Amino acid sequence: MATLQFREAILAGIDEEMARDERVFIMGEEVAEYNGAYKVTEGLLEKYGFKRVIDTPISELGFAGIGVGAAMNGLRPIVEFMTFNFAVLAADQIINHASKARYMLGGQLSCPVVFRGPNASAGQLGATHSVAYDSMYAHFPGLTVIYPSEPDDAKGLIKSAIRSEDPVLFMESEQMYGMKGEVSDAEDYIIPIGKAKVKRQGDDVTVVATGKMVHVVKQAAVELAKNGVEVELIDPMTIKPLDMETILTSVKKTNRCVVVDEAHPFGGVAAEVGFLIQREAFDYLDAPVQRVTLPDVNAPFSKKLFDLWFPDAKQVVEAVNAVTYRG
Amino acid sequence: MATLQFREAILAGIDEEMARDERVFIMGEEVAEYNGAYKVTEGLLEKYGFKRVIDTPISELGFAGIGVGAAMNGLRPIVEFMTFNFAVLAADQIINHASKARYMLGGQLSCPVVFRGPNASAGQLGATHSVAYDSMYAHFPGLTVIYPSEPDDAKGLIKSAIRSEDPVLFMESEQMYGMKGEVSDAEDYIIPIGKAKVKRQGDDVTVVATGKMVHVVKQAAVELAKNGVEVELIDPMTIKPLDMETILTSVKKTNRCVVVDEAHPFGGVAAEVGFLIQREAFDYLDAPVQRVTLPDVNAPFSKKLFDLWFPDAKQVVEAVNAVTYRG
Amino acid sequence: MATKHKDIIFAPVGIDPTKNGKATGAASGKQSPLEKSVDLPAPTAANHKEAGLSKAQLHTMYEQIYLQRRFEERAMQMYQKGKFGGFLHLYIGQEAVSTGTVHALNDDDDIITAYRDHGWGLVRGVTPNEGMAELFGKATGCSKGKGGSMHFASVENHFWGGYGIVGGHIPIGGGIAFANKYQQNGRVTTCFFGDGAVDQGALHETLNICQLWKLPCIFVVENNGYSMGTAARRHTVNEIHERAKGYGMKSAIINGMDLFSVYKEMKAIADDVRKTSEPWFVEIRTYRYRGHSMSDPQKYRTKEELAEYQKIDPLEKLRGYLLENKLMTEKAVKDLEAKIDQQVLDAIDFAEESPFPENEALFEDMYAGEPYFHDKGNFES
Amino acid sequence: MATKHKDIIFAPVGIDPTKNGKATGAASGKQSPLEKSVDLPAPTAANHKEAGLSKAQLHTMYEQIYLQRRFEERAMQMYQKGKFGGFLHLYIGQEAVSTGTVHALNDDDDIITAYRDHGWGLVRGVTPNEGMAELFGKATGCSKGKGGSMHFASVENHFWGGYGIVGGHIPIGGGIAFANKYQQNGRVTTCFFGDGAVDQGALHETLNICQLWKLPCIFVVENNGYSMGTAARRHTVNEIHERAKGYGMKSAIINGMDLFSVYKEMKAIADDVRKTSEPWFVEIRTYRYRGHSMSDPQKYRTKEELAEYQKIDPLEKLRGYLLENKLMTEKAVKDLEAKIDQQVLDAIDFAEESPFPENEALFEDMYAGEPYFHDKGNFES
Ligand SMILES: Cc1ncc(C[n+]2csc(CCOP(=O)(O)OP(=O)(O)O)c2C)c(N)n1
Ligand SMILES: Cc1ncc(C[n+]2csc(CCOP(=O)(O)OP(=O)(O)O)c2C)c(N)n1
Ligand SMILES: [Mg+2]
Ligand SMILES: [Mg+2]
Repeated sequence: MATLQFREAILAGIDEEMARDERVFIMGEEVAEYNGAYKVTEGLLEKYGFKRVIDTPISELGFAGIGVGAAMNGLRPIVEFMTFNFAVLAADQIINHASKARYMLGGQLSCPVVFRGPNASAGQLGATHSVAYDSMYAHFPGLTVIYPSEPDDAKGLIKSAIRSEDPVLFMESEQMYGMKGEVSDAEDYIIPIGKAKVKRQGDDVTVVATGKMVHVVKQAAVELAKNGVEVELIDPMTIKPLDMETILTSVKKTNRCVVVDEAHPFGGVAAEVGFLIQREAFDYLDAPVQRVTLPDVNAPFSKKLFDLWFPDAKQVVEAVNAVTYRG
Repeated sequence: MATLQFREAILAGIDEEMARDERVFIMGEEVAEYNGAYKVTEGLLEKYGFKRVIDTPISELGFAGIGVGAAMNGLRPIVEFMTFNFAVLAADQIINHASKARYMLGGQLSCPVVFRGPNASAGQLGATHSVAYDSMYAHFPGLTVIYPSEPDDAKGLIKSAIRSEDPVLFMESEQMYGMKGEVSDAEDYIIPIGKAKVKRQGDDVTVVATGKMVHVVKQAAVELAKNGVEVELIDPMTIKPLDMETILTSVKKTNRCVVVDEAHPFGGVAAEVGFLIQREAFDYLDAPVQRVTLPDVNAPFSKKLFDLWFPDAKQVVEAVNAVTYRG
Repeated sequence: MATKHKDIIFAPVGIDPTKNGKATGAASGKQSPLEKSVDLPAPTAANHKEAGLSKAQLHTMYEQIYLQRRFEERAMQMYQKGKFGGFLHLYIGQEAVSTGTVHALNDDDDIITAYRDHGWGLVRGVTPNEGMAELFGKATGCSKGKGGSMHFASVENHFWGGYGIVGGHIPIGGGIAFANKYQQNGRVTTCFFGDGAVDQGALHETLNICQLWKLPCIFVVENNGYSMGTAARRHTVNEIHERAKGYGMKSAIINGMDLFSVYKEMKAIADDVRKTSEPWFVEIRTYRYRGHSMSDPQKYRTKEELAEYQKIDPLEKLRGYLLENKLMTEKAVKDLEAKIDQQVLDAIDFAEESPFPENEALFEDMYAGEPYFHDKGNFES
Repeated sequence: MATKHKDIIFAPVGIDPTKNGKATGAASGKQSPLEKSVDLPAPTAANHKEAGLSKAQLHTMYEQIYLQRRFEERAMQMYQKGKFGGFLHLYIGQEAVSTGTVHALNDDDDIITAYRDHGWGLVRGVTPNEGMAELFGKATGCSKGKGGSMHFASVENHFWGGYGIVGGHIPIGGGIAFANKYQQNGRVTTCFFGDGAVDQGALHETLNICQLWKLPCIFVVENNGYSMGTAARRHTVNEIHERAKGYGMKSAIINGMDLFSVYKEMKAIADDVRKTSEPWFVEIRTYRYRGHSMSDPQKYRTKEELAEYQKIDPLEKLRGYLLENKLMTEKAVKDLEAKIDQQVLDAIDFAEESPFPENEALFEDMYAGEPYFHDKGNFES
């Protein structure tokens, strides 16, 4: 096991896939000569040259579409968005083209493109730089959405994403890029898309979380354990396909569930998971499923308001207290 | 009461507001000389002239942004998208600007713009012309989303939308434009945003639906009534603000609920409503909330596949049977 | 107030003088309604030899033009009979563009276009049977009935399909060219779109990137004078081909009613692209005879304008040319036409008799890899 | 394979010769790294009289330039001290653009810009106190601490703010101009953005519409040579001001390091817009001295390039001009500078001492009308 930063783990996965498959290339704003706005692509230019590591203009719609076309025509593009907030400009290519072209043409082509970059908030950047887009894209048929929380998962999953025959959105977190973790150094380490991991075992309550929220829940779990409440923490890792089986197995054991989601409440991952749990495990539930999300308010800049806005361990503890009828 | 087509009801509302307020204008592709791709703006050019009824190039991002800027600077734009599928190209203006500018600038400006046009499927138009976008936009703070199902509601609500001080998405249905209904001819007929209507009373099961789905449910309700199951049909009319109070009151009476939604399942309105019901009325539920949605598949062209794909009364009946533990 | 807004006009006004208001001051400018539609550049090849075409090629071209025309005329009848729904955008009048281009290109050069795609499909690998079956939504359609009129394609023949989001396929065309350059396979990509698509931001982004990266792609505006009901001069400024200037991109303007010109110019451009790997921006002026789709009252144009174009109809012109120059006998023309007529009738029978897709097909072709459908269980129950 | 891809380069390569590879064939072209950054057009006004500026105006201008400079230098210190987080994009070096422009415009003409907005705010209604407090995220900030560095604004003074989505505010600028024309209030809108934003589709759509509709708007590229770490020639083709050609739009190129030129040219252009209601596309060439934001290692440029610009620093130049031409005494300059120095220090104190927003503020300013927050109850519990 090597200790890698989150960004290094993603980089390692990309590097391995580029070495393995000449068709893989990466493009995006500042990915080449600048070595990546957040240094995820550091060193790739030097290693693979200007053909395969390509700086783009600030033309999200244009270069996303070039990625889609290149994928249709035999390549394996990795398209980096500086953040998924900017990918909103490319939404037409993701929603109307990458996810639909194959079906519309009756399977005549495929579109193995990876769109990746930081998702959700990165601190005091204000309203237009802080939104979680995983649930939005998960809504649309044909898109795979991955949102890992730890370096090891990130490495194994980015490799799967690049090998996928279909369009994948791979979401990262700017705030987690520097976070270190043990990463398997098994040769060609692959984590299959669509399998959740139980990140902590516990009998009292199931908590579901992805990305940064996994770490918020871990904090809360420590608190809760002090009071004798053992959290079972499930990290789906892939928002879509969503591994409801693992979640339901846990809920059927704990009979209680909280979903923690760094999105706004309306129709986010928490709503979907919560809905499915009540439908599939109704008779097992000892309390309604609760969720912890952002409020239905844009991201404020001010540190004080930001901290209020951002989901924290205290809110998780409260939600767990609610489903366990404590406190 | 006058009998109006759905399109005529919207037109009447727009017309009244344009007559009332010189700041109101309408722009979009083919709205002026062509009288509207679906004739919703018929006659407005003749009445209000080229200043206030404006044909745009096919530049959804550009003209949506011009609407946003004009709204900030004192006007009341109505921006027509030929369908909300094309508004994906303008998503940056809706999501990153219209809904956020006011907050980011600490309330220094407001953005009273109405984006409107047909939403969801319009028959055999294939994958890129058939998506329901109401839940997607409802996810984002600051956006009001209206999706009426009947001419009377449409008229009263479009007027409220135009008078709103904040950005509103007003969604229509191409397949319903010709549908006739009684429309109040009360002077200045206004329906407040955010209030659901009980469209049918019943004691056995609550069914929540908006837009076209209201009519699918009505059909199903007739079937069900034959078997002695009385549906209480709730039409929220505005997806956001969502009138959970009316829904919960009904569910607490019927103890069962089905949500019918012309969106794909993941994170759609049905997920949100279902989640909230289980959370707020857990002890009242005699069965888990069920939903009827599109499958997680793109819209097919072929009539046969399309009919399979589209939610129908039979599915609603089955879902009601499930929550009432029948058949 | 009432007086004031007489003076302000935003979008330029249309052709019907009774509705126009007075286009004065800021709103005036180019007012001739026919300006963009009729203002064809001169043909650049006086005869087929000058264009570099053989007699055999001319025969094939006539067959193709006739097929496109007849196929669509019949498709329209079928639509009116209610055989299928949705949109039906006819290419009739523009066939010289598809026909000339496809001959100017190598068979493995790539073509992508918008939703007005029947002609393109028929000249590039979609058989009449597959095309008609697609319109009917049958499993035997070129896109298995999943795409319909707007999504003809024959990817194995390098026709990447029709796309329904105006401008959406423009960057995809750039991406196809990108992959060709990356793979150094020498293929040239051609990306066709309407004058309406010129106003989409996607065009600008793609042109800049393709010029910057030297992608071997020809971007072609089929300027047929109208974007739905809006005359080109009412939706886009300047002459369209002049957009290239902003990017320092090579450009051309071609008479799209003249088959020989299209062939000759597109061949020269494709040769240049193959040699230099530099992109081009080309405006081909042409005209559509039918409405935008089937429900278009066509009040935005005059019968006279339409008639003017029909005088130089590419089908009639080629037929006349072939007969006058004794490149084909009257009988040979008749036989060919009869053969195609029958082929199209057979295609209708084929479409009629073909099965609709099986129910399972709803869930097929979504994924190239392992399929996943969220909450599918709920749907099946 | 390994040999092949040496030959293919997509994006033009950068300035560091050790990394460049060989830019040959298709990838070559303009290779001088300084081309876009340094290639300033000649100043168009030799002195303040030629520019049409009074002595009093010069004094105000100096005060404003000095304020912008000093404010940002201090802001940087505060950022480094950890007084606030997020991005901090400094305008230092570009102040002649904001200062010249704001004097060329009427006070009720409209200004909108991107996230590099401190200078614009300070010349158009944001007080140093309000600005510094905004950076600190305090309730007394110009945007109540909700926007931060990227969202300075003073809407009552017709400064519509800074916006963080590159290119996103360009159509909004067009919309402000639209409303001005609609209301016939004679106001001119100016919309500023960086060279990087030139590549966004929003620009193309907006230019076409504004030219078509004759909207009274000046679109100004502040070309400071770089989009983050990417030199202009590496992200955009051709000379930027030439983009106007594609739209037949009036255009200009201005030396943005020269205050007098900016003032004189922008005034002439604003006058033209006021008279004709026709839009302009203007490229002002300038330079930023600091990194893109605070974490930029700036490997993409040489110290020599930076030094070349600093030689013609607008602040130094104006100070020199004032002294040389005896328009201000050494003492008056010193006093003025001391006054501003103090004002900025006071602003820091003001920001420090100001309260953070109340918790309730989180839910304020979302709606102009009745507020609605989905599932707020859950959040409060
Ligand atoms: C993004 C988008 N906006 C609007 C439409 C609706 N629409 C379909 S075709 C069309 C006109 C396009 O005209 P043009 O590009 O000139 O092509 P033509 O129909 O003349 O071939 C419009 C507005 C669409 N399909 N996509
Ligand atoms: C749509 C979008 N894409 C990317 C970014 C990230 N980003 C912020 S500033 C910037 C560079 C812009 O450069 P330029 O327009 O030249 O302005 P300058 O910073 O030089 O003032 C980039 C890539 C963004 N904010 N928005
Ligand atoms: Mg056209
Ligand atoms: Mg710049």
